[in-house]
Amino acid sequence: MSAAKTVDQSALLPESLRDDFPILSRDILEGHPLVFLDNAASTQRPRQVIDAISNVYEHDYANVHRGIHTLSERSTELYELAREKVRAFVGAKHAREVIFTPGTTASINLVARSWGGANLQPGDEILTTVMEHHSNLVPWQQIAAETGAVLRHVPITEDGRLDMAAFDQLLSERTKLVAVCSISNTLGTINPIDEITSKAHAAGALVLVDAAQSVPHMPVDVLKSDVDFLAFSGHKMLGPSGVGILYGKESLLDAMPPFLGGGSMINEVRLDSFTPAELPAKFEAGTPPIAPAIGMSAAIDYLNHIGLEAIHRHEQVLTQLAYDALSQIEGLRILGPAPKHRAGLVSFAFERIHAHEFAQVLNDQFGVAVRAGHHCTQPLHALLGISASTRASFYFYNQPENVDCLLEGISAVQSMFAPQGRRRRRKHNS
Amino acid sequence: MSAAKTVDQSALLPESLRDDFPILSRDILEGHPLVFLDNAASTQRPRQVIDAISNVYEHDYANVHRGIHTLSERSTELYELAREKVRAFVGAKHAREVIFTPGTTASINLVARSWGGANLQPGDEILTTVMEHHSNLVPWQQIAAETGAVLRHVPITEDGRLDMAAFDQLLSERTKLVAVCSISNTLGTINPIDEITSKAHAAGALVLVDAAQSVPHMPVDVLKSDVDFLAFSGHKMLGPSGVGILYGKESLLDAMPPFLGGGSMINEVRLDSFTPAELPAKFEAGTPPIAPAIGMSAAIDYLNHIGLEAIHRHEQVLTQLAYDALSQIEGLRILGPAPKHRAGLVSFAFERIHAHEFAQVLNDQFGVAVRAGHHCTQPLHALLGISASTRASFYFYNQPENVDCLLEGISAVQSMFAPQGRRRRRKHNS
Amino acid sequence: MPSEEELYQEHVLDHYEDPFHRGTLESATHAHEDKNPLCGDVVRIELKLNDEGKIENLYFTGDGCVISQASASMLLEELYGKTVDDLKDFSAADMLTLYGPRLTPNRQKCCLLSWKVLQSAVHSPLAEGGES
Amino acid sequence: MPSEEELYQEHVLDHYEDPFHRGTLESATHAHEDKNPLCGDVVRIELKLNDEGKIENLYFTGDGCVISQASASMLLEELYGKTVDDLKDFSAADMLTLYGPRLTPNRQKCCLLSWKVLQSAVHSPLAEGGES
Ligand SMILES: Cc1ncc(COP(=O)(O)O)c(C=O)c1O
Ligand SMILES: Cc1ncc(COP(=O)(O)O)c(C=O)c1O
Repeated sequence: MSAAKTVDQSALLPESLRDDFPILSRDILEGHPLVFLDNAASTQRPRQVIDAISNVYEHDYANVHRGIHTLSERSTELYELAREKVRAFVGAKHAREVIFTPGTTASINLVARSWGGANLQPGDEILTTVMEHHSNLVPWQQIAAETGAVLRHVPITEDGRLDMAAFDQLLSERTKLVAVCSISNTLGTINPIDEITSKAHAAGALVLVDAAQSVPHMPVDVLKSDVDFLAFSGHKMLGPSGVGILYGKESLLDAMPPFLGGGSMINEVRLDSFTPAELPAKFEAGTPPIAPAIGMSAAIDYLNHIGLEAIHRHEQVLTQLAYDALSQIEGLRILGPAPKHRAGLVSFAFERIHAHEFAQVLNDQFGVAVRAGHHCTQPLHALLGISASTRASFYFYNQPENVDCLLEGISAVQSMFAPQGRRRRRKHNS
Repeated sequence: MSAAKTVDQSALLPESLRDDFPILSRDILEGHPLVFLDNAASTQRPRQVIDAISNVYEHDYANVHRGIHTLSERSTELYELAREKVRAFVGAKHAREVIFTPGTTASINLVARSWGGANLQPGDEILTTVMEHHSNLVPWQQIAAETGAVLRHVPITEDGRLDMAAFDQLLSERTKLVAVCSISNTLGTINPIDEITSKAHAAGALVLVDAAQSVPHMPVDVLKSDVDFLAFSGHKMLGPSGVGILYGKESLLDAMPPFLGGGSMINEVRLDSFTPAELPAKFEAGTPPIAPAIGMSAAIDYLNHIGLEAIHRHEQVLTQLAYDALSQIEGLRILGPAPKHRAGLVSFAFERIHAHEFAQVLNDQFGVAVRAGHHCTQPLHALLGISASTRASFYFYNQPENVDCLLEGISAVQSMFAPQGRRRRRKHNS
Repeated sequence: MPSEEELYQEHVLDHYEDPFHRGTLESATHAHEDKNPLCGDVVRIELKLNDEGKIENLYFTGDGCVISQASASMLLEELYGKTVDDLKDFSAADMLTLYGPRLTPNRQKCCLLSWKVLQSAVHSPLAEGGES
Repeated sequence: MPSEEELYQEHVLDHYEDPFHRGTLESATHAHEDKNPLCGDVVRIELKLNDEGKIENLYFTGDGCVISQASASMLLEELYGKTVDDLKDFSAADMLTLYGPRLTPNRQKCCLLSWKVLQSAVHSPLAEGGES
């Protein structure tokens, strides 16, 4: 029986949303419309976002800021409107707390180099976790090496949740910053950010949240959660590639030295010295990603129109469906916690069959796009004793039928690669 | 008489190229089609580039690298093809010497932090010039402050060319790097890059060329010019916003430590350490600007189709035209050298009328977009004894008639702001 | 373009050519100077406050575009003889209204420079015989 | 999808299930191991070279996807009894041809892992009684 038939339809978003996404109606395989389950890596774009990008180039484009002519005024206005949209979307107080960056990775590096470089002393501790994406590990390794600070890692529990008892023990007055993902891109685990910020603040530490996997999928409120820094990417939330966000509390950003140097981030430049600009320009050196930022604001409009609560609910249905079905498969190990603790993705490893086989056959024979590999979480994979996993990650345009396709494909892979006593044709007698 | 009528038509590119640019046919002012002379800040995009961006989102988009599924294979292929296009465009040996960055500013910062951080010692000298854009000054100020290296600046001659006699004197065995623009974005000066690299190399120094203003406008050959690092931006050469290039010689890039940390730039990550990836991934942390890079490759196709020699020749005609006419205007001071030493832009200052007035009136009454301000070259403006200038910068889609519009507008501004013995209505008797 | 939208209305140009109190004030008790680094506009305002917080006199010097200089003239004319409290009540929006023609965000910066300088100037007493 | 394009042709799966010389070689003179960090494929090749540069015997161990392991088996079978010069002449393109089904660039990396390891192995003599 199709698992898709059993779900609570009322929690689902209408399938008609798919019509907004041109790529979703293309056949990848003849007769197989695309089943795109690689959304944690990057999502697809609706017509509304693609058009927003074309529109700005066709009607409103010029370099932003300082320009007096009409096009520069227009693009500046659209660019700053995008900043305001992002502010409202994450619940920040001031638009100047929103910095446009090239992406999550760039945002985290900015904080590591600017805040970390100015504030970390030998022996200071940065507390991160074993489930972090490389982008929330390597920058801290780099700045720790530079400043003499020490990196500590919160372990996970048996079932793949953050070990909060260990967190409590690791957190100390030496901890200067906690760098943690809101949702693990491999385990799917939703971390208790509010609890983390309140404990970290009580210990005198700041909190940077790698929200690459949460901002696109569920409501976020930086004020309510009292987050100090929040990093995420446009391309994982329907937005164009080439733009991301760093949110930071004004007082923190104000006190930080500039990071990259160049046009826009300055107030006054002499041959030998400069004074930095005010926020947000201070952290936006050079021509910013103008059209990508404007496209991102169209993505936010689109997401707001659906509603982040509704998106989350929809994804919960798909996740439960996939989880339940995958749990039945012998030899298949689901990474991470039970559905109620996880967001819309499921990664798994199979005893004898490599993740590549799943990704390849699912693609070639079922038109299903999943990711195989370490998903930029090598330390987590090492900890779990595997070198790769297969990940199916959902977005609101996926439907229960897509999960059925996935399951059908997994069965096919299982039988295809089951030992069959094959013998190779002998070339040598050895 | 219209200046436009006097030019050598054979050196001009066909006006029909304008039809490729949707924005150029829009009226900014009723009845005044757009005369876009702010190309040094950022150019417009042809339909071919806009379509390339839409196309990738509609047909081929997924995150690049490592993905086994069809869309990821396709976007990876297009992304790497873009790298190869850039390689051929600048005449580099290997595609792995081409790093995609967010822009010129980011490219220069990468070299300053990675190469500079690893190689500069107290007392070492970085030789730059007084005509540099803030993006080729501030990053060197920052790394000099960090390493104890010293910044020196090549002055300019009376007529706004690089003072090569002074360059010879400033260059010494203490000089570790020469950071110089190939074309000044304010003076328009074309600098003698080949001479600079050969002298610098003889002195044991490397050369970074800020080619933001040259790559879009004239042929470049990094091998022939023996350039060590070359930085430029997609948005100044018909490409999307959000992407730029750092070219570096393989041996140099190989020896440099990574800059930003995160996904992609690693080979192996453990909780406490990482090993960097090979080139070019080593310097491309995080999800790169996928669609912008692919759009940039469409821009390169477009430019190659016209030919960079032809573009340069066309712009020379416009520049000569503008220069000759502006030279006739009393009280108007052209910044920078005679046409034969300059590229396609003309900046000027007027005795009694502020640059803002020119930009505003040219826009509001003539539909002409020019830039007013310091064009991110405050030290140069200070040196010239002015706080702002007006800049008209050309591209191949500008025609002699556009120069006529500019000249007409300038006349209008002159008479509009000429002293007329006006008296304000008295409110007070004081 | 309708004439009431013209950025450079007659009264703007009148102020530019025939400014109110352009110059320095010997008897100044307060002064402040600032610039708009993006375009190089500079305005300095010197003023004389009495003990009741009345702006007895005020003068400006500066350099920059028509909007920055004409708006300074208009502002000084408007606040001449008023009090520090009046100035506090005089918002950025009031300044833009006083100027007249509607301005794009970039040009608003030009128009608001003198307003910002004056707001700071009343809190910047000159040291006895010294400079602020 | 035409069967000749199938990535997992019968002969590939045959090699996967019934590999040529999977195991270790006691008498090995040379050995090398490498991995494809992006997907975790690992291959180690141990081989015995005689003084004339003939590959007298060779074995592989490893872990990874079908392509990485089956290709190792095919490569070893192909080079068994050949010389170091033959190996030098055996290009990456030859390896892809030997494998058979056309591979996308990403999967070529899987297929070429053992080829790279073997190219290095012949230059990696084992220390007397030691490890390489
Ligand atoms: C000479 C020069 N260098 C550097 C830059 C900075 O380029 P971007 O803003 O794209 O980083 C520019 C453009 O403004 C420029 O003209
Ligand atoms: C949890 C997490 N953090 C960081 C990143 C890095 O984002 P980007 O590649 O857009 O910089 C990702 C996406 O791969 C992610 O899933």
